[in-house]
Amino acid sequence: MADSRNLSRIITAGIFLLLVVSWIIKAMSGMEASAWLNIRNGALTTIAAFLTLCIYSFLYGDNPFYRFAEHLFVGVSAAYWMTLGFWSTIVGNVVPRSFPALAKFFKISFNYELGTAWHFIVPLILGILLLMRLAPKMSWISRWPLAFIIGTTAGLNLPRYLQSDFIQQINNTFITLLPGWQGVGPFFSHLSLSASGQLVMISTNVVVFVGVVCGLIYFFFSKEHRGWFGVASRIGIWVLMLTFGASFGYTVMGRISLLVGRITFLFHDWLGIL
Amino acid sequence: MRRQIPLLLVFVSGVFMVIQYFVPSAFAERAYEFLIDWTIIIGIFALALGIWSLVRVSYNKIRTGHPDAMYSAITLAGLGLMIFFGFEFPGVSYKEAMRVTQAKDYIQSEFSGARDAAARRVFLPESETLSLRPDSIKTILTMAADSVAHWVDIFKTSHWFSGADLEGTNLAAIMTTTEQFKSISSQYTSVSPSDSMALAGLAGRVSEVSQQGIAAVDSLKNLSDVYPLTGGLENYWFIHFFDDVMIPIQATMFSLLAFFIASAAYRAFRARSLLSTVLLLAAFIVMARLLPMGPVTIGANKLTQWILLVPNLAAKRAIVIGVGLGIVATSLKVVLGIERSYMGRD
Amino acid sequence: MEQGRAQSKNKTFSEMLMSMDRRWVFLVLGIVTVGALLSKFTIKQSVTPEVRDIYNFVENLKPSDNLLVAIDYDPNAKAELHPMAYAILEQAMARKIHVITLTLSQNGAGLADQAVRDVVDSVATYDGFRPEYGKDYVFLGYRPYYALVILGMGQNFRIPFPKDYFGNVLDSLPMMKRVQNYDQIAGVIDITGSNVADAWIANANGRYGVKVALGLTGVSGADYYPYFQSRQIFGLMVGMKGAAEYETLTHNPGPAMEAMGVQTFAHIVIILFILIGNVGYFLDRRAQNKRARQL
Amino acid sequence: MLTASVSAQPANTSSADTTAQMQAIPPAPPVNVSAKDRPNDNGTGIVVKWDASPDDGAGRNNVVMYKVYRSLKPDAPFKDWVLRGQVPFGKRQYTYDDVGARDKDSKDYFPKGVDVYYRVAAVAADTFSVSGNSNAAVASDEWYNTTRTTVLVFVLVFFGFTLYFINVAKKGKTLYVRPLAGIEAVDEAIGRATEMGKPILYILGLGSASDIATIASFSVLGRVAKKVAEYQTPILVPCYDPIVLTVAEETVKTGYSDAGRPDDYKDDSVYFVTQSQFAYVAAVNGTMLRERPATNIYLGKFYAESLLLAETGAVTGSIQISGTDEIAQLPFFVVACDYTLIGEELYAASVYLNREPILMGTLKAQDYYKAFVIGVIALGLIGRMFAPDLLQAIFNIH
Repeated sequence: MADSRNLSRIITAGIFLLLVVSWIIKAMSGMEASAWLNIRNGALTTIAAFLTLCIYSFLYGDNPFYRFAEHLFVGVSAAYWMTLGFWSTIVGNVVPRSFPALAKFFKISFNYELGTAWHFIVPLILGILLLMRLAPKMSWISRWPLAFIIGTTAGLNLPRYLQSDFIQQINNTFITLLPGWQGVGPFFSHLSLSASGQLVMISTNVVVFVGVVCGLIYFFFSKEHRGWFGVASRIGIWVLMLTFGASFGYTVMGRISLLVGRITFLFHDWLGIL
Repeated sequence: MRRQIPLLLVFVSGVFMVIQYFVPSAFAERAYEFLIDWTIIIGIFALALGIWSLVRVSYNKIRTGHPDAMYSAITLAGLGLMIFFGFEFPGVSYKEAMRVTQAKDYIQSEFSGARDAAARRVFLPESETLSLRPDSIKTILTMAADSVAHWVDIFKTSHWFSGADLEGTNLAAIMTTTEQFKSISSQYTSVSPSDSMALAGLAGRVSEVSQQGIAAVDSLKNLSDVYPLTGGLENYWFIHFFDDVMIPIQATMFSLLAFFIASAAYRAFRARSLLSTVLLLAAFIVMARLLPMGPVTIGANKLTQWILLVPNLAAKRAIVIGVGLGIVATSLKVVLGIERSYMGRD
Repeated sequence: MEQGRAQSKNKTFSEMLMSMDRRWVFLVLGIVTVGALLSKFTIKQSVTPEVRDIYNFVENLKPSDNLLVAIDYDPNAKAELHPMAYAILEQAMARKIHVITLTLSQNGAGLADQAVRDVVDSVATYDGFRPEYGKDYVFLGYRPYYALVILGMGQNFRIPFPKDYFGNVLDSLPMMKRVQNYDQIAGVIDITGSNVADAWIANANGRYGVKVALGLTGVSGADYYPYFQSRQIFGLMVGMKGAAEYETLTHNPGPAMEAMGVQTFAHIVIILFILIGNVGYFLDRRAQNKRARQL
Repeated sequence: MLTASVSAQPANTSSADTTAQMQAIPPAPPVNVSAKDRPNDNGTGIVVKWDASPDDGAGRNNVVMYKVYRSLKPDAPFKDWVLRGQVPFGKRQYTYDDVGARDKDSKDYFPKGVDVYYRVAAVAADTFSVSGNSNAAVASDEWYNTTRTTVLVFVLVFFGFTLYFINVAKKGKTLYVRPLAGIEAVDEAIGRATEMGKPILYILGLGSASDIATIASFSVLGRVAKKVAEYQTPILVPCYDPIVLTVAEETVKTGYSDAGRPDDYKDDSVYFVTQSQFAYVAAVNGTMLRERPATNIYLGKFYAESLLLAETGAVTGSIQISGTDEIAQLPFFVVACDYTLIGEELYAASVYLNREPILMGTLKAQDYYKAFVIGVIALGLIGRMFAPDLLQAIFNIH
């Protein structure tokens, strides 16, 4: 037990020593320009590289370095969004538009010609009602703003999704099963496997049509998937699985690019050897 | 009552939004924009609740001596520092200092660029100066003047320069230079490309004027580029916590996917059943399009295209139609108050 | 469950293949990726016919034929599309084909200018002559309303582009004196990440019959294969892979081939691990069947 | 009709050009320029129509495009008319939608309720000619968007189906639902966690409280919370969105009180992490390795983090149940999880778990609607062959 502790201490010390050395090298590399600036930028890049390695250490397993980066990240990012929202939306827009006098008193820079927008009072009140959650006896009142948000967006979604995800998609499925059909005679006399040939185009459209219908049948909940219905549902799930496998394989390239980006950061931006 | 009022609120706001969809009038459009703005603002108040929850959980861990207590302290420290640095202390921000410094550099390079172009036109043989004809020098000069005017605006809005500093000699001198650029530029129109004497004269004028401009910029007060506390969202530390803590961790977390996609493929792509074989084969074919194996690769490439264009289209459409229907159904249930599990009970 | 089996001491070979610790996968993938990246290893890509068609087209042009290269992308798509522009421009300029470049993307002028300058330098270094502006190549710059620009050039290049990027009147440039409209252009190669490609197909090819080929980003590429199949475009390069294939053809390894080298190695690693897992699975199942029969 | 051709402003304005100016003859101007209010809008649009110039595709055949100009004063000099847009050549008849902005501060502000006039210029290489004035038109806003009637019909049909089947279900008729493996696994997974004495990790995804996927996930969470309270198994619900957090708290608390154990609810079991995608994943992944939950449930909206979560969960040997309506992430869940609810199955999950007659009725209505859709698609195939224009008119919605 004691040995492994010492070992981990040695490893930790080694890692920090490496970081310091890399920082010094980084800072020295362009010294003549501006010493202070180089030391500073070198330190920032080294910190970023250290945090990058902390996260990669998760690939081995949970460890103190990962925990450190994780917890730091959580705190900083939570504050980041909070600060951004507070200063840019509440102080930067809502207050000057609903209480210009107050905003002018605090010298908030804003285009005051936009005039007072009293309607912003409503979300301010709803927001304060939401904060009532913190008072146990009044927490029921915080449901009002929740109800408002959920009601609004449900009403918003209802017709819009019906249009975009539903009617539009149905419309796109209105394909002709026999594109460029000129009769049975010409079809057989020009039979070919070329991609622009009629056979291929027709089979493509048929596959799309059958795929959509079978896919929909797979999603039937209140009918037993047996007999011909079961067969169609089976075809449906096959088409889905084929697609999922292909999408998975197709995504690999993009993910490797992300990794390449980080490796480039470590070896080029930080160590300068790529 | 405690349950009825929220349900009524859901119903009224929901029905209003549905009706709004069918009304193109400006009134309905404005109401829509208001409601969207409102939900954003309420969301920020909710964020305060989130922060409260985060602080409470972290604090409890520290208080009870949880094994992760030290790490929770790090979370709280990061949170506190970031909020502190984001606070709008009045003064020059880091970004503003960068902008002003940059503006100075750009103005100088515009001036010297115009000077050099004018000089080059005089000395280079005709064949190599197609891109530097007299009328293009004219363009370069007016463009330089316009872009300097743009950079000067940054000086004007900066907290750093006092009014006197700007209204006085420096800014005036810079602006005079741009005015002179414009007037010289109009003289280029009347010069023939082969009249090297006249060209040299103009180049000399440009050089003289730009020197004055550069001197004026040089005499502007210098800024330090770090202001540790001031600047709010543009504060030095706020920006660097974002750039050098958040961004690298975020990008690295994202890139872990490269490893996980590999391990998931190894772990799960087994030909256990017919269905999982379909999944496996599709992935295999698509990945094989990158192998350097000649005809196999080209075949895999063709098959990939076909899968992406045909079955993929069908499957996605089936899912989207189903999802669309599900969304509509659930929205309807929510608006009508049938689905109310999100509302809790007393 | 797999974890539990992994820890048991006496594992059969097939079980070992099936339940390797995933950290081995990570290690191999990491080493291979870093190694390929550091060594800048390039692999010759298997060339697809749609890319070869573009190459052959440029290769079969005579010197002083006019080729229009539209560099219609902005910095977002630079990583994927810049290598294509470089490879094509270099091939064409080295063969003394007259190249007209332009951009229909608002933020594309800087990129296009840079590409052209770099390629001129490169040709001067490696091919022993320096292409001359106005005689061997021209850069027309940017104009808004791409559909109108493409149509306008069908009437006369001087309608959308009275002057080039540097402010020269077109007729003052020797090679442009002989170019009025698409009739004098052997072909158009449009490199883009946006739907400018549609306008080239519909307006340049559809209305004026000029030959059009496309270089596209990986995201938008799949949508355009049908146009290749119906021969509305004579060639198609998609994404980093298409660019790498073109670099392979021109024997001019560049950033795309390097990037694809890493990708190819990573894909090989993943495919090998899938194979290992399945081999283990089949061996295991056979062993189990045997045991079942013995019992 | 005024047919004066204006050649005072040729396209080439620079007098420094060394090329000789071609003495170009302007094309004949376009004719029959008319303007009327743009229907179904918010009062900031006019539709301009005109017939092609005789020199477009015929005659001198030198028209390249048309430019549309607008003025409030019919007799203003042409230089004061505002250019509103351009249209390429090549048709016999043209329409141009002149759409502006509603906002008075905008550069593009469209004058409301007053007469506006249009003129259209036929533009050739170096010259152009301008048509006469259009009739006066007034932009006005409307109270019903007629192009959206199809949507209204679909909404009403769906509403009808739903009400009908709710009624049927209320009368006590039992409705069949096919088994969903992912849902049936939920109870089993809770039992397993109880046996192992380990917590259940419930992830609501990155959606906001108003995403339907999240709302569907809430109802499953309520059910899970109730079971968990009965078995006295700990549950962990880390949240990404603060509003989701408040709703999740309510839901879990309700689950506990439904099980008759309101005092067992711990405040720290539902908690906020951060509203940053990868920081959230980092924290949840850490939690998985430290707490080693027996069961991970991912239901809701998921993006790139889906595989990060599911692969880490697989290391700890948890049973993983997932479901999302994000099509791009389904492949990863399908590959890495034990059970996956695909798209619509996620929305149906709450019905499966609660089995309330009203909800069952809505599920049945959804199925009938799907059958209706398949019918519409089949009809559309026929319609596409015989009446493509009608189909276009019905399904083209703005």
